[in-house]
Amino acid sequence: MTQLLTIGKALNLGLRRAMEDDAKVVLMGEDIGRLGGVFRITDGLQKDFGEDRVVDTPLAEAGILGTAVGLAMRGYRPVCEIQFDGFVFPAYNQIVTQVAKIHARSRGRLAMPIVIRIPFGGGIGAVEHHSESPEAYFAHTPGLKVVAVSNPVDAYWGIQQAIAHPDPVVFLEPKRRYWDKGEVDTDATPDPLLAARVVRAGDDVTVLAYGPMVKTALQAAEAAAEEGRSLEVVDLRAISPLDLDPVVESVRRTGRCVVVHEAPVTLGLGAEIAARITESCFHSLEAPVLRVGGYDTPYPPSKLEEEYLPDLDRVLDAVDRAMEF
Amino acid sequence: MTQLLTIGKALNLGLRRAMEDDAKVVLMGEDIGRLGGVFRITDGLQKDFGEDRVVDTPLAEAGILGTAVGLAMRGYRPVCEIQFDGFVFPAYNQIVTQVAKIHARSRGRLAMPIVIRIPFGGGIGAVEHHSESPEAYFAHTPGLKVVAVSNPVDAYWGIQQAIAHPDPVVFLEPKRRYWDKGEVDTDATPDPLLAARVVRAGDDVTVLAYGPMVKTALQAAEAAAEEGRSLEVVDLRAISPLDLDPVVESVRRTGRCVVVHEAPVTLGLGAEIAARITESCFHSLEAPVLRVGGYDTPYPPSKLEEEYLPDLDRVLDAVDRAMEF
Amino acid sequence: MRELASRPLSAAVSGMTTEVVDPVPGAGAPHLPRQTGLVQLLTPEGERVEHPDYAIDVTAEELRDLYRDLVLVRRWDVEATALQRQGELGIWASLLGQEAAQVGAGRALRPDDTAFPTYREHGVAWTRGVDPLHVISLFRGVDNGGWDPVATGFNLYTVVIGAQCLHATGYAMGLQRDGAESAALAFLGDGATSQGEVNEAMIWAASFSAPVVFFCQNNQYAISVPLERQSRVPLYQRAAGFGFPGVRVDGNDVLAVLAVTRAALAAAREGQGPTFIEAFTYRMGAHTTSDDPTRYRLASELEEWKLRDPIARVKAYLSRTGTADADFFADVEARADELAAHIRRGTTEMPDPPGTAMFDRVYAEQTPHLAAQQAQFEAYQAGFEGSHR
Amino acid sequence: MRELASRPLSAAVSGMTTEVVDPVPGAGAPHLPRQTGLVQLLTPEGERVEHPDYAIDVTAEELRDLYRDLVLVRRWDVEATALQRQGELGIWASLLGQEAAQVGAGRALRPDDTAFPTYREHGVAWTRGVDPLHVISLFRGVDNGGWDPVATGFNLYTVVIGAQCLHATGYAMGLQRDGAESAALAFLGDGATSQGEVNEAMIWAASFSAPVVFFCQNNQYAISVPLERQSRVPLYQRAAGFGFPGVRVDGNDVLAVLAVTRAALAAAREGQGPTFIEAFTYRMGAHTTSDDPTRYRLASELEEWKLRDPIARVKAYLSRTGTADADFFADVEARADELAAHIRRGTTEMPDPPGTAMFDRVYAEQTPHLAAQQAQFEAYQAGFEGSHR
Ligand SMILES: Cc1ncc(C[n+]2csc(CCOP(=O)(O)OP(=O)(O)O)c2C)c(N)n1
Ligand SMILES: Cc1ncc(C[n+]2csc(CCOP(=O)(O)OP(=O)(O)O)c2C)c(N)n1
Ligand SMILES: [Mg+2]
Ligand SMILES: [Mg+2]
Repeated sequence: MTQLLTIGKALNLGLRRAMEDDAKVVLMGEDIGRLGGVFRITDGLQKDFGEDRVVDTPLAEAGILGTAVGLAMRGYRPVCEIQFDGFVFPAYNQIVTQVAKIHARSRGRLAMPIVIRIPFGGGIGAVEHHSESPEAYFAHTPGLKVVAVSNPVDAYWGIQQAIAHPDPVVFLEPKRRYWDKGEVDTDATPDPLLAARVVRAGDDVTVLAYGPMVKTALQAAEAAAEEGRSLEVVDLRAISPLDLDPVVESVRRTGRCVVVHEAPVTLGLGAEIAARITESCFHSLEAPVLRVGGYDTPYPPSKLEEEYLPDLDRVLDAVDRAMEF
Repeated sequence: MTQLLTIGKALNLGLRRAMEDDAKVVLMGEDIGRLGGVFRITDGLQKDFGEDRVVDTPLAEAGILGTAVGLAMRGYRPVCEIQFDGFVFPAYNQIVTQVAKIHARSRGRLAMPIVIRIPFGGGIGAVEHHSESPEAYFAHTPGLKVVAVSNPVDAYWGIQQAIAHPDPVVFLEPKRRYWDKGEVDTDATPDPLLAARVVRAGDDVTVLAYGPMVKTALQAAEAAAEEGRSLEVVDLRAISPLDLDPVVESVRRTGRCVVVHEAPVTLGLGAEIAARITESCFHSLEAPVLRVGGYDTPYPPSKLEEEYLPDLDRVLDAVDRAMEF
Repeated sequence: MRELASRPLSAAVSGMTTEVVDPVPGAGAPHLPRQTGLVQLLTPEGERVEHPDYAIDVTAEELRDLYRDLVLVRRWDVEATALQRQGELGIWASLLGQEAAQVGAGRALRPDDTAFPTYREHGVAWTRGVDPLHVISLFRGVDNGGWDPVATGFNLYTVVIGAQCLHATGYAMGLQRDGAESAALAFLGDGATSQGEVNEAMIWAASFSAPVVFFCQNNQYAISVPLERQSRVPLYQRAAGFGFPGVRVDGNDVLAVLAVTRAALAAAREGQGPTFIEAFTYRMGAHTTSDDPTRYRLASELEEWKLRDPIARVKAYLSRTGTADADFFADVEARADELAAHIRRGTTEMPDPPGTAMFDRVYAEQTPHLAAQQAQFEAYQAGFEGSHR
Repeated sequence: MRELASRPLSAAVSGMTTEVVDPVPGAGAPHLPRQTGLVQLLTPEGERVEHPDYAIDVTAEELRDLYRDLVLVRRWDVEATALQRQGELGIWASLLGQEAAQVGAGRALRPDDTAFPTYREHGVAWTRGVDPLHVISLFRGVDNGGWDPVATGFNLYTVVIGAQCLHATGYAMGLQRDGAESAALAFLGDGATSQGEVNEAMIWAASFSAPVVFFCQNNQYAISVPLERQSRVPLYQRAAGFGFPGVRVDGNDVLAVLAVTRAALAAAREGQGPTFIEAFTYRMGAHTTSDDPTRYRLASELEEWKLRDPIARVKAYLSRTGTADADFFADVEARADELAAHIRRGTTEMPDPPGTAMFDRVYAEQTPHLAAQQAQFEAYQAGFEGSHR
């Protein structure tokens, strides 16, 4: 069956289906129950599944992740909502020293099928700490998996796949795209969770993006096409581990690559991708891999976020620079 | 006056001198007072400066950093010791959301001259969480500065410079080299805190390292020289912001670059450096920038750490690969 | 579904047996006298009542000043909410219903004390002389903290729940080292009491006997989550477990809040260590303008709390006792209108910051790396000169 | 310099007025009866005393078993310390002096309960049937947790202070959802009580009435830092602030610990929610083999505590009452020798793990990325085949 869904609603339906499929799935988070979450992603779920499966937690992110570890040890599959990206840090110790390491520490005896849902990124005119892009902090941490969705189809399937996945998954939701709509076939066979996907074919430059920036990259490709320039756009989807096979294939063809993300450029995902792609495609590259990202400043007050965030023009600017190199 | 000092003792003397120079310097940490710290870096300081300036804190890293913020607001210069690298994460929220942002948040009205001392890295045969290399987590965070010392001279001067520095500094100490000795001229004029330094000149390959890996890189250069290969070794010293000018100069000459660190390769400092150097030296590079680092696994039990950590041979292996590219 | 209506609200405000919990003898600082009820000095009906331990002597003028504060602060809040609705602010966190808690606490401070607010303490900001437009500029997205925290003794807003409690404690440790006879006042919400860092702050404050007072506005909700999820026992009791006194005050009674906070601050300044104050109050509006409280609480709850309005009771008292006359009330209204106009005009005329502002002040001195990024940014922006951007 | 000698140690153990702190009526679970002193059932001199609330009925055989546990656990510890000195272990965290607290707590568990240890609970490991060599393999650096936490009901050691308290609480929330009549037992030290996460665990446990018992071994020190830095009031009082009972027990009295922990676990299983137990004890050795306690405490302190040795008092009781004879004691000694030999042989013969082990089990299924790294690693290692490596 095909439905026109926003990303937010697709997540809601995906969560619902995951909960129906597996009674061990427990949602935890601040305000996710009666309120349905500040973005309403869990709307109606507590009403239907009860307070034991959709848990309004105390206001403590370490508590959310730490008790999720214990629930996982008891055979549950906790799905933790972090209300905003900037509030994941109180839970950082549990995530980095426990969630990420327990499978290895126990030599595989203890599974950690925990999903950490984080609405991430900027562009919604919010106050401080509500627009962060913390993905690199997690991607640098062995033991975690990190994915970012960019559209309703991946939202619907991705959340279910993340929940069914045996390892801990940091699941990044592009909050400013929550209201973007798309057709979702709820009977289809989804793409694998951890695979990149070419979302637009092209020949001149390979543009990589994930989460909210996929739309931006596609807009840039559209605009470039009008000027006769052909961009290949790859939605990375998997941030850790990266799936660079289709990227390498693409860059070997185009010889040029631009990576786009909202996170600060320094040590953002673009750094890793540039290093890896340069190593894999050294003899094919006509230009260095160029990075378009947030500046190396704290996320600015919202009146400045349009200047801070990569947009279509900044992507095209990098494309120009890659072409001229 | 010149003295033969271990890195540990040089830090101890540097701290002492900083405390003598500025009555606002306050040391805080677990076991740093009467015990003098588990590595004795603060040995004797509480006895001489009293309990108000060398504070044995409750066992809570967020507390250490959070109260340090308050002390800084009151005009103090807190120097926080994190007992081991793996225990900085409970303080991560304070570091990333407060320490790093308050100067910008207050438009410069509130200074945050906080030093976060972290004995980091492996190689001491310790149990879990005592051998981590968390520098990339901090270097990806705008608002922080990050340095790593590799020798007694930089330890002695660097800790004083970091304390006198107006911004927050994550000060990484190479714990397995604490007992390495060197001559320190305590009357000399030190190099700037945030500058890279060429520690061995060479022509064939530029090898970059910081902290404990500088010694390893120098050993590799020594061994390579015997085989007639000339490595230029740069001690990066400043990890954030990076000082890449001397590196660019060097790589333009050698055409080859290898970066070494203990942290996992993925999104380690090598990623950023590879991306930046490739952009700056694209037309000079004979080979991609190669990275030698920890594997993308949790730090292993100590019986395996020799295999996990980059050593002379792994550096030489990368040098070979760079030469053969 | 949990029964909202069963919540014993009235009992909570009037009948509940609340006592200062004394720590064990010799430990901590049992400076606040034992009491036998929620501290209240002015009833919801505007009756002045006495409390054996919290006598307060306020002149007629002080009372009128407090009333004026309350009214102006509410007016500011109402105006800001309206401005948000009109698209002038990104968001607004209303203090509606919490005016007495904030004005009472703020007026208890001495000039050399320092307040560490959350994001809702506009009433305290007012008492510290912060220009409302500086607070509004944050919610408009112009900056992340527009006032001078040092000059005002009012620290910047802290959005990460609870982080400021450790800052206040550390600042208080600094006061100790300076031999200053001042105190730090940390604000927090009921929800914040669950954060590890907040509990660490109390542990540190106790351990170092730091001159800090924790002022918790228990407004019954953390966004949608009712107090019961955070604690099954009254919050003020938390303090005893850490070894210092906790006290519960009627947060809608400006006099009681003033008296209790003054006493706690005085004790802190005198070296008696921390106190935890639970100001029992109610968030009469939404959590923020983005929130819809009808999804999680019944309208009847709000109706009940309206009967305990923090401003009405002062007005009733002033009127009935003849402490203020019609002219006074008219004057206050006029000033409120002026303030509203000032806020409205100031907001709509507030200029956007220049794009380069984000590169400023990241560090004490701009790094070469950031200077290069700024130069790139400027060159890039210049490329659009004359175009639609 | 603070005066070490002035610490009222004896008062702490015998005379201190310690009570279960009742939370306010109706909230939490005041299931543990009120008492008027440190719970003790066996005095340091080996006298059996009664406690009105913690009667315990132990058979002669059970008593002898407990004694055997205590002796074997101590012998294990002594042997491991020796092995570390000889370079066979990287480090060892000695439990010397805490045997009764650990054996008492461990023996209070039912098979279907689960323990969440720190890094020092070798005595609890013993009661759960964990092979000492599996614990030793961690300190030798062979792995980070060598036993099966599910099969043994003994979770892996957790080195990050306090993190396991939240795990235990979450696990207990799972037990609730399963309708299991079992409980979780979280171990923590006195220092750990200052970590935010530990306090969050108590807040969660209270909020959800989770079947978890927090067992705090107050051994007076967090490495070098004495208890006073963490709390100015007795630790068991912390619980009341969160709304559940706290109780202090003589941690060197295996019977009292057994009785109190049994009661708390029973209450948890029956749905009465959490309890906090402070086992008042002393770390007779160094923090770990890397530590030098002479830098921060006086020898006389240790001498005082030796008089309260947890094993001596059981032996005195067994001997004096004729519950055990010379043969029994000889047999225990023989078993201890056997155990020591087993540990020594097993340790020195323990093989190193293969280098590839670090690529295993990072994820449930190895990722292509890690497989590639492992392949590189293997190829690289193969290059040294036959060489010195
Ligand atoms: C660490 C953190 N987690 C989550 C949030 C999102 N958030 C903002 S306000 C709030 C509720 C706060 O409740 P309370 O402490 O009672 O204060 P109140 O808003 O009622 O004044 C939450 C969950 C946050 N700001 N910081
Ligand atoms: C988060 C964290 N910070 C610091 C340490 C280093 N450390 C290891 S044990 C210890 C003291 C623990 O004291 P306590 O909780 O009393 O337990 P004990 O060792 O006395 O059994 C410290 C500071 C750690 N393991 N984890
Ligand atoms: Mg609230
Ligand atoms: Mg201890």
